[in-house]
Amino acid sequence: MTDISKEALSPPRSFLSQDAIQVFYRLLAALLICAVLAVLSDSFLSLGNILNVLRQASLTFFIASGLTLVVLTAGLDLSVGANVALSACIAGTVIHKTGSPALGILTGLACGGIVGLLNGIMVTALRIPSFIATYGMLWVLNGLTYWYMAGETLHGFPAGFRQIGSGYLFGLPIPVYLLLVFLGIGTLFAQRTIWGQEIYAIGANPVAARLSGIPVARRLLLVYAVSGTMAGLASIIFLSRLNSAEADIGESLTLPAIAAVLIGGTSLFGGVGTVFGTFIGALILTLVLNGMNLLSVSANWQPLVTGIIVILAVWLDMKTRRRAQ
Amino acid sequence: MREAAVVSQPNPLQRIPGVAIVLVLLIALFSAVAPGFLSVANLSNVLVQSTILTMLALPMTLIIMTEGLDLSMGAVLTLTSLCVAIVSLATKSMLLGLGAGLLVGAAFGFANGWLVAIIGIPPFVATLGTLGMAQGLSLIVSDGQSVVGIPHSVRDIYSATLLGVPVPIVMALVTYAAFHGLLYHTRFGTYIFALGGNREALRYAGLSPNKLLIVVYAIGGAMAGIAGLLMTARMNSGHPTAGLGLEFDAIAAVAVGGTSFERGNGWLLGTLLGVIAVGVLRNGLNLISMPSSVQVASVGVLVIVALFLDGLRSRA
Amino acid sequence: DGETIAVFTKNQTNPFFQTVRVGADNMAKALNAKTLQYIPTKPDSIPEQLSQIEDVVVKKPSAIVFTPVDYKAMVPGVEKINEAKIPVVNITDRSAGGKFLSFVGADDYSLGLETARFMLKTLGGKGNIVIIEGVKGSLTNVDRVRGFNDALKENSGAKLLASQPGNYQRLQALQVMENLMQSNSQIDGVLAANDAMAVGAIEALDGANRKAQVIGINGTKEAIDAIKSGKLLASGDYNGFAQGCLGTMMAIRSLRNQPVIAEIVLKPTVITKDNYQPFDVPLEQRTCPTFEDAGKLGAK
Amino acid sequence: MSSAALAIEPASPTPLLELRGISKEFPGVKALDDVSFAVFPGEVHMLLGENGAGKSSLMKVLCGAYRADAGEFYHEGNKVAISSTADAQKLGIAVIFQEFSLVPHLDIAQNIFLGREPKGRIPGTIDRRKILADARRVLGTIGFDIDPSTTVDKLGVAQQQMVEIAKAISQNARILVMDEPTAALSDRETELLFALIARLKADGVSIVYISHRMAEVFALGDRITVMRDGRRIDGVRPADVTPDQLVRMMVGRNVDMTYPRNFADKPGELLLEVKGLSSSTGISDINIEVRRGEIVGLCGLVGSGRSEVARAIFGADAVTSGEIIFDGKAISGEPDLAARRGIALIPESRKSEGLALLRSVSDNLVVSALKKLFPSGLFDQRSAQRTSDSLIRQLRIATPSARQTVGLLSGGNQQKVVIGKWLAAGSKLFIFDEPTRGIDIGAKSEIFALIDRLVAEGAAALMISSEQVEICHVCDRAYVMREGRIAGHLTRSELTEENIVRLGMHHA
Ligand SMILES: Nc1ncnc2c1ncn2[C@@H]1O[C@H](COP(=O)(O)OP(=O)(O)OP(=O)(O)O)[C@@H](O)[C@H]1O
Ligand SMILES: Nc1ncnc2c1ncn2[C@@H]1O[C@H](COP(=O)(O)OP(=O)(O)OP(=O)(O)O)[C@@H](O)[C@H]1O
Ligand SMILES: O[C@@H]1[C@@H](O)[C@H](O)OC[C@H]1O
Ligand SMILES: [Mg+2]
Ligand SMILES: [Mg+2]
Repeated sequence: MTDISKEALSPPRSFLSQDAIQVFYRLLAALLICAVLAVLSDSFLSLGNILNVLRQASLTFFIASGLTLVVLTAGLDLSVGANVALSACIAGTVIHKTGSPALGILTGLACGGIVGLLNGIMVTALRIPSFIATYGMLWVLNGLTYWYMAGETLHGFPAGFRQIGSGYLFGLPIPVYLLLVFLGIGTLFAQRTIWGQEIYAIGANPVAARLSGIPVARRLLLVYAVSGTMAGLASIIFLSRLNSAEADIGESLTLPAIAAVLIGGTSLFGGVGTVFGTFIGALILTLVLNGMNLLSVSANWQPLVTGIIVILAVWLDMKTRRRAQ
Repeated sequence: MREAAVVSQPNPLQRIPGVAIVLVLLIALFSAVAPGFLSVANLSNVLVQSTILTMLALPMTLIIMTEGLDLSMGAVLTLTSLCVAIVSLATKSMLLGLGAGLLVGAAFGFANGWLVAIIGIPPFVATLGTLGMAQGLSLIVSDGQSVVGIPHSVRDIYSATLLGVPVPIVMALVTYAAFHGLLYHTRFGTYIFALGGNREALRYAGLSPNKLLIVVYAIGGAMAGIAGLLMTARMNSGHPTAGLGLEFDAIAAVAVGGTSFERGNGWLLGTLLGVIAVGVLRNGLNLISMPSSVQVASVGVLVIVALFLDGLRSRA
Repeated sequence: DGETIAVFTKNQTNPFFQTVRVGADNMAKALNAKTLQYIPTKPDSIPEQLSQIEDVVVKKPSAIVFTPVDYKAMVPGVEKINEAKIPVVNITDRSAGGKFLSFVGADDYSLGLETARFMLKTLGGKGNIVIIEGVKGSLTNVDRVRGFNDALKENSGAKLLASQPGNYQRLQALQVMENLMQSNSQIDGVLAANDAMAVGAIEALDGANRKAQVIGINGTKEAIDAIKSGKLLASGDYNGFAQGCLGTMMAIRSLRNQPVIAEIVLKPTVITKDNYQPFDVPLEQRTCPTFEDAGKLGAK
Repeated sequence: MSSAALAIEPASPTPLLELRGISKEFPGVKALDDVSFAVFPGEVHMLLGENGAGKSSLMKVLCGAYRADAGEFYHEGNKVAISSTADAQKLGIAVIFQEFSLVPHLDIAQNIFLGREPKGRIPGTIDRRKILADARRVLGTIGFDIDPSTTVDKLGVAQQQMVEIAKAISQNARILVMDEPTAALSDRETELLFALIARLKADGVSIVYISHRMAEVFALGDRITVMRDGRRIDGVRPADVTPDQLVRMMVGRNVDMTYPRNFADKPGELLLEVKGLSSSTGISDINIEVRRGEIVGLCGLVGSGRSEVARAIFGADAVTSGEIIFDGKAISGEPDLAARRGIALIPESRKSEGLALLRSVSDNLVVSALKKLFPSGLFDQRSAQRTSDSLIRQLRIATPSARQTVGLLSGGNQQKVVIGKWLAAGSKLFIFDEPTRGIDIGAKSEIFALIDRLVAEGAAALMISSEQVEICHVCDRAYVMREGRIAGHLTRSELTEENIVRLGMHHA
């Protein structure tokens, strides 16, 4: 009797979960945008452009995938962009000084991870709301990076290292492979591990999660550290793709990453969302910019169009969610 | 956390957020080390510089109390500032400019409220979207250019004094008084607490939470309009990037001031102190010529320390 | 001796302004004065620079060397400085108003024009061209892009395919370039409004295994390196170092009642494979021009 | 069909309010199926039924919070529409909800008069003096002595319940609906409430009263309506039925209400030993022992600190001094450690502390057993569902499926989910804080049978309950608390309601 877990009696039922349905609708939205762009622009559907879109989406995705976990716990990490900048600058310096890309990559990941861990400590041990803790962190990191770089640019990295961001393997850009790998890992982690389940539970009700015996603080530390490490990974991709880094590269990365998470259907209130959704969110954002470039839409219109797309995407999501219930 | 069974009267000291302590410390520190910090001219500078942010942070407090957020405020301020510039340039009238700014600001605020309340889009997303739209419209109406040549009556708003007090400070004080009265002494203010604290309670009381929410966001937009006038007056021109990012400053000031992001607990005076603390910090560091990278980090440290102190005391 | 010069620049992130600051420090040291650097914590923030002006007016430095984050929006700030009777030199972006004892800058229009002309000459006056613009509405961008376009008009064989924003940002320029390559199978030339964007565009071209001539503006270290290695065709020399030196020099000279030059607009130099050597010197090792040089450097 | 509602005729022939043929369907659940229901002036009408029978749903339809799919409303014989809470208010209907509808950061007065604030002189403002005076008056009528300018977040559960009551009373309603009003009240407050009900009744106010406590049904009720599975089963008078008959009507089968226990002859080995425990929440010098095979009660008045003892043992509140020895080893730390070592806490507030309301029943049921069910660390949704399905059956949780969102279950079924999640975890010591709050009689006896089996198999339980009858029935022995300390210990033979009250009361 005490061991109900062993009494697995009823037959398994197959079903499409709510999450799967949402992801499906979101994919549909992305395809719709693709269809519109394909009609408007001849070059859109070329293989080259599609790979191009995927590669561009990958950078946003790397940052946004870690962020998704944070948002699933009802937190936010506003420091991801600043983290990318600092990690890139430090990793770049290490590669310049030691000539070893491997060491540089490790440093970049470690730097990102440590920043994430510090965020986690502020949120758990110091009990500062994540929004504020990471906003404070954002400025501390900016200050550090500005001081460290003193207005310089790091540039010129070994060709081998640069393959990570710009190279191809069997006709596909390497970042696209990385994207697939991390999409897989992220999805497996969130959906198919008990840690993932615990993260959802924490987001849905942190008090209940703690009283259910979940080590909330440890899981939060993990989640912020992962988010930081993914920012570190993004910094490496950035570095090797752009062959250079400077202090201000992070500023323009944060809001798109958050937007990707939200367009992807992850709720800021925690407990709801998927990593795959975030991938599609990143894809939609990238498609929109790609489309505007292809169609030579004036720069003035770009923020307006992006803003409308963000609202439309989330609105569509909610419509379908209601119907699906 | 957990409610205690025994009713304890709130200790007034406990309500002082960490920022009040930090503010006092900062003032003491800079009085000692920064020559000229305590001069009337300098203090008046700090206050005048804080007025625009005050006008955003006060309505932001109300919005955050409804468990909402307005990320579009900086961009809307930018747009309204441009509207003030363009309309006052065309009509030679400061008041028409202000009217245009107010109208556009309130329209955006209304749109935010509509998206959040009626359409049901989470505030963060809705206002992230309108942020893009306001920013885009700013670029479109100005074609990315500054708008100059506006009438002197606009610029005078920023530099004039009333009984020796700079007009922006007067405006900020009036705004504060209005918000204080609104939140703590009117029915509407009571409902704002309920919007964040227990929306169902409002519904059962026969009130429409949606309408109330729209009004709260619209107030935010309208205040961005008034702040837009000050911004234009301050720059004596309109500029398509002038206010970008100010929303985060406002949110930080609100949080530092002790307003929580959950369950409708807000404190207006704390917000004011938060705004001033940021102002004092920047000013003081400038006066002692702190390297700029330290200044960058210091704002982050301020935010973290103030919230940390808050957390410490709420646990005690 | 011992004057304090407050130096205002736009941000801490753009390498260009670092060269300005180093130049200013260099000159101040040489003349036995000292500098105080004022930089907005948020890059290019208008309200913050206005506040910094208000703060500095209280502090009353001997003189100010001033780059407005926006040439129009900062006019009321300049007027405050004027009211406080602090002598001020304008550098880099020419302020739309206020009284300055001197202006030191480069001519963005000519820079755009000359670098674009150089590229078109290399291309034989024809080809498919794209422009990657900087931040909309900034003075430097408006003038540079105007220069680019005027050069294109001089060459009827050149065709402008697109003019898209990269906001002076490397990543944005890279992605814009990647996207433009999709819709345009043949791109012969890229006119980027600064070096960071030019280098971003080069990375995009490399990534797609395509070739095009690229030019940038500023003459930063990475641009010089790229010119050396043949990836970048040319960069317009914006010479922040000299701007910083000369701005500070004029401020100090006026304090010492020495004659100043009211306007120095540095002659546009197009840095290419053939003339990069003098620019290939680390910042710290550069020396400020003398007052005598100043007259020669300026176009006016 | 409508005539069925009038099966038993009260004194006045025209009902004050009548609902006819009400149906309400939620996805997968027919919450109300052609229900008719009538309230007559000045009566106390008891509404009974199992968890999930549709009682709360019916009341929500009645007060306009839910809109019925089908059905009609008659007010004093006239057809009316109730499509919003405002409509209901106009008809003089006020409700004390099962879920609290208070605003935490407003004071008691503002909460009581939310939406009906007395106007101040300046338009839009509130007459502060009047609102406080009015509130004081209302609080006086229910005998609740508290400063109305206290903010609600400072109040305990019982006090909040009293404010809810004051709020409903202040509307001068003609029909007052109370959905399990005493679930969170102590005896003293319950008595106050009963006196109030008597007074209201005398004034001609009708009261609809939902409760799972049999004693209340017979003490208060003039008429009884029983519901089962969304349908109205019958209407009776208390005088005409026995408790057993009522239960059979509710549950559709016989239920043993004496909660039989198989008391062990001699207690097992020591499982939990609490020595001189004090915590940051105000309990001090607590000494408690629990042996395997025992159910130990923890009694006392509301506010005596029972929950705090439970939380401290579980690691949820910081321990300031003392020792907790579990299964031979000292334990100190966060709840996850306690849970890993085999302690389970069924907390007092299911909504805020027990459940992730937006997640599924299945997610909630397995959350504490993840490590146990999936030792590899890899989670499998199907096997989690199988475990949940079996728990759902055992605890008779009324839900369309394991995938239902738990927040959509009825109150009592939610409580069952909270208990269920610790069954899956295979814990050794179960700390129950008000485990049967809001649970129907059938389920209650099932839960006690379950606890009995658990301890018979070598587990142990520490049980907090405000229902002293329950403690007396099921516990081997009990500790009684007073003002944050253990005031005494009662063995099985000493365990009577009298003794509990005597020990728990403040000394004069
Ligand atoms: N909003 C809703 N959405 C979906 N199902 C609901 C909703 N509200 C109630 N239900 C379902 O309707 C049924 C009746 O619920 P109701 O709350 O009326 O039960 P109850 O009789 O009050 O039970 P309890 O004694 O446990 O409070 C339950 O199965 C419940 O899960
Ligand atoms: N008379 C008193 N004086 C001071 N503190 C008290 C008094 N009575 C109780 N407390 C404190 O109030 C808190 C009691 O909280 P709580 O209401 O949860 O207790 P409980 O016994 O679990 O009651 P409940 O049945 O409501 O759960 C404890 O911190 C306790 O120490
Ligand atoms: O690239 C620089 C640009 O960012 C700034 O605005 O002006 C100087 C330029 O060279
Ligand atoms: Mg119910
Ligand atoms: Mg309790």
